[in-house]
Amino acid sequence: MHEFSLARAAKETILSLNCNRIIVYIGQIQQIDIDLFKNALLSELNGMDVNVSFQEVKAKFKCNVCANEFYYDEIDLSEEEKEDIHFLPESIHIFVKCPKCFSNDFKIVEGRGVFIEKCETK
Amino acid sequence: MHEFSLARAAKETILSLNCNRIIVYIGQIQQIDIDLFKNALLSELNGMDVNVSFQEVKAKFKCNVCANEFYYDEIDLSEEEKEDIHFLPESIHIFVKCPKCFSNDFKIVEGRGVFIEKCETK
Amino acid sequence: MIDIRVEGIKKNLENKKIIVICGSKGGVGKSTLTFLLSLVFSRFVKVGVCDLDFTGSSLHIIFNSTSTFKEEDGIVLPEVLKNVFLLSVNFFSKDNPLALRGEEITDVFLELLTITNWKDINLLLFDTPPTLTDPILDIFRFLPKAEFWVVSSNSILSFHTTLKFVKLLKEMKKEIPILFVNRIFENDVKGMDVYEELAKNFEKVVFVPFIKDLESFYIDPYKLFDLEITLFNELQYLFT
Amino acid sequence: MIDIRVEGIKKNLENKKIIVICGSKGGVGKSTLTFLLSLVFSRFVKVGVCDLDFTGSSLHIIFNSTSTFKEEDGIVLPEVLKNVFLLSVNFFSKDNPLALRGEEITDVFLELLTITNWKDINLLLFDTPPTLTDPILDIFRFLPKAEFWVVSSNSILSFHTTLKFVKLLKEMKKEIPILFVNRIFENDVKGMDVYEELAKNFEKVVFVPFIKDLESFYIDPYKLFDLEITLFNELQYLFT
Ligand SMILES: Nc1ncnc2c1ncn2[C@@H]1O[C@H](COP(=O)(O)OP(=O)(O)O)[C@@H](O)[C@H]1O
Ligand SMILES: Nc1ncnc2c1ncn2[C@@H]1O[C@H](COP(=O)(O)OP(=O)(O)O)[C@@H](O)[C@H]1O
Ligand SMILES: [Mg+2]
Ligand SMILES: [Mg+2]
Ligand SMILES: [Mg+2]
Ligand SMILES: [Mg+2]
Ligand code: NI
Ligand code: NI
Ligand SMILES: [Zn+2]
Ligand SMILES: [Zn+2]
Repeated sequence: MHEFSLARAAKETILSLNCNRIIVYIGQIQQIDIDLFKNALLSELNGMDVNVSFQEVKAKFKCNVCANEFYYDEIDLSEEEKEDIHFLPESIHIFVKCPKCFSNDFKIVEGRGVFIEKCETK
Repeated sequence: MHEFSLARAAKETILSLNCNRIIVYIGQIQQIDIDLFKNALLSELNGMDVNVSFQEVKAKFKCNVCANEFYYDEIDLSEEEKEDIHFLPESIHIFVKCPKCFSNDFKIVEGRGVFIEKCETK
Repeated sequence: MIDIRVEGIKKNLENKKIIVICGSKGGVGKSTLTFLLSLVFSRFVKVGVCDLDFTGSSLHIIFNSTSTFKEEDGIVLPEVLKNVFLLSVNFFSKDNPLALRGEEITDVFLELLTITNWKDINLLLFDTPPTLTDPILDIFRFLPKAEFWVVSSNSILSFHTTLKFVKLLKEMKKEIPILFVNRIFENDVKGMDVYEELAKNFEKVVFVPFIKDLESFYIDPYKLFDLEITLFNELQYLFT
Repeated sequence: MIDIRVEGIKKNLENKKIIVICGSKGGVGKSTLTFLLSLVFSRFVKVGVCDLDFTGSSLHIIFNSTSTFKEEDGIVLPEVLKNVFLLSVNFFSKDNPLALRGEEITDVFLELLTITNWKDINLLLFDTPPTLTDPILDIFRFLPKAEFWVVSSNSILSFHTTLKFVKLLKEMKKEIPILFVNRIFENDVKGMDVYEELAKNFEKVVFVPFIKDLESFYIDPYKLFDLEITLFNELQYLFT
């Protein structure tokens, strides 16, 4: 439920943007409870004149050693590992290796955290 | 004249590529003596069946703090500073600050080193 | 695309006093000083202690804290001593090695400071890793109002390395009120030109004595107050 | 776009023996061990010593070398002691502070190893910075055949931090023939479970004695051989 903290950070960001339409991109790797997050954010924004839409972004990795690309959906993680990654996506380096060269030196190219895109300014 | 070392590295790279047309991109920030480098590389490649063309890449920076972009051509450097940067482009962080926010935490976005593009395979 | 954490941190840390315990040389006692300062300051105020040495955390060992945290309304930090609340990557990584590239260090930094619920903690001590890389640049970037308390051991290598770091802090017009000279080595070095050059950048220099068997106090840190050393009085005066 | 330095380094370092002096804790004596090993090994072979602690270089101070280099056919390294050749970022950055983000560390690493003319140097000692970040990951990536000689001080914090690092090295199936336990602290710690767990990963453990006023030997390192310590014999045996 650190989703509430994230929702507050999103709210602060939206306040700083001064616009009335935004898209919230939610990285898959963090396995955020999207309904929880949505509700938390919408209640934070209560009364504000801003249209928010949500979009999940698939997580993609690229190995720094062999350049192999792979996806969150392809890897096996236990519930406990998922839980650690939920809090701190970088913990993934503890549990996951590049399927091709077995290095844990890979980059999270997409789908890490929560980002906001500003669409229309007031 | 560490241009000779760079030329040897370029040659090793070309050997590993096994192709007959390449482009060598030379980053502006290193202020490489391009004629010297060209001659050194062409003599290293002596007898090899490969067509080489050269292209300089203007150096561009982006501030990590304020996102301001700026260019090598806009900054003032003494001869001694240029010399240090010639050897080690990262020395630029000692001499240069973002013209907008005065941070030395900026990124060399383009025009740092020597890169090769492979055009036609044998 | 805008990273929500930048504004999140601004909000989370507004009105908090931030002291960065730093020094670019390793093993000079940054973590030890963070520990000692939290011990003293926690008499007066709730202290949050934040271990930014993500790949070489020490504070969970010093504070003897293997606790994982509770995730309620954000990450709730364990109270490792009365009035001392610890944030450590080790709570997430357990005792597994965690190698991180610079960009990932920045991500961990932003993430932890966003998801932590600081509640009524008003003083934050940030323990930092050695080297002059991403963690320090991130502090410059995201915590512009932080104060820097610099630690050096009484060795030539440390004085030289610290001097370089201090030049950078001064260039960046940072507050550097205090230098701690940690007397890890028996004999202070002779020919202290480099020490003089270093010290003149500070309003105050605090000498930290070598504390015999310091690590045996981790299980009961309050026993340190029984030692007859003036250090604790001096540290107490640093609290304002 | 292909970075020419990757193949450049491969060629430059082929047939050279590479020993990485490492340990993720700071201030445990990595640079000191690099120095002592170069002193001993240079009796037998030309030794290249490479300071990878780019933002906190020590070796130019230890070897007392402010020399800039000559750029002839590549960067020609100064001979800082008979048969010891030093590569330090300080030759370029002088005594200015140099703060680098991780990606830049990688660039400096690749650049220096590409432009240096190693000539007939066949043994390379790499001194590394603390933390488990880009420099170590770059060594894994670009120097796959390197051997890792691990250094820890005789402290609890160091044993714990080093143990994590060693777990990573083992996971990566790296050669870790030797652990140096550097007795910087007067008393070895009690309750050495963590030491036992650490040591069992190594074929050989070498204890390094505390050397009084070590830093005063920088001006004439050979005088160290006059001290009556068996360490130098032990180090000599490590040369194969
Ligand atoms: N004043 C002191 N007295 C005794 N031991 C000390 C003192 N300061 C530091 N130490 C010891 O020195 C080592 C390095 O200290 P540490 O706080 O880990 O440094 P850093 O965080 O700068 O790397 C640790 O083993 C610590 O217990
Ligand atoms: N065996 C030793 N005897 C005396 N002093 C030592 C010894 N090993 C290290 N030191 C001192 O300890 C400090 C840290 O050593 P250093 O080699 O710089 O560690 P690192 O490179 O791991 O950061 C230096 O001031 C050094 O002179
Ligand atoms: Mg968990
Ligand atoms: Mg010069
Ligand atoms: Mg520490
Ligand atoms: Mg060192
Ligand atoms: Ni949660
Ligand atoms: Ni040159
Ligand atoms: Zn791979
Ligand atoms: Zn800027």
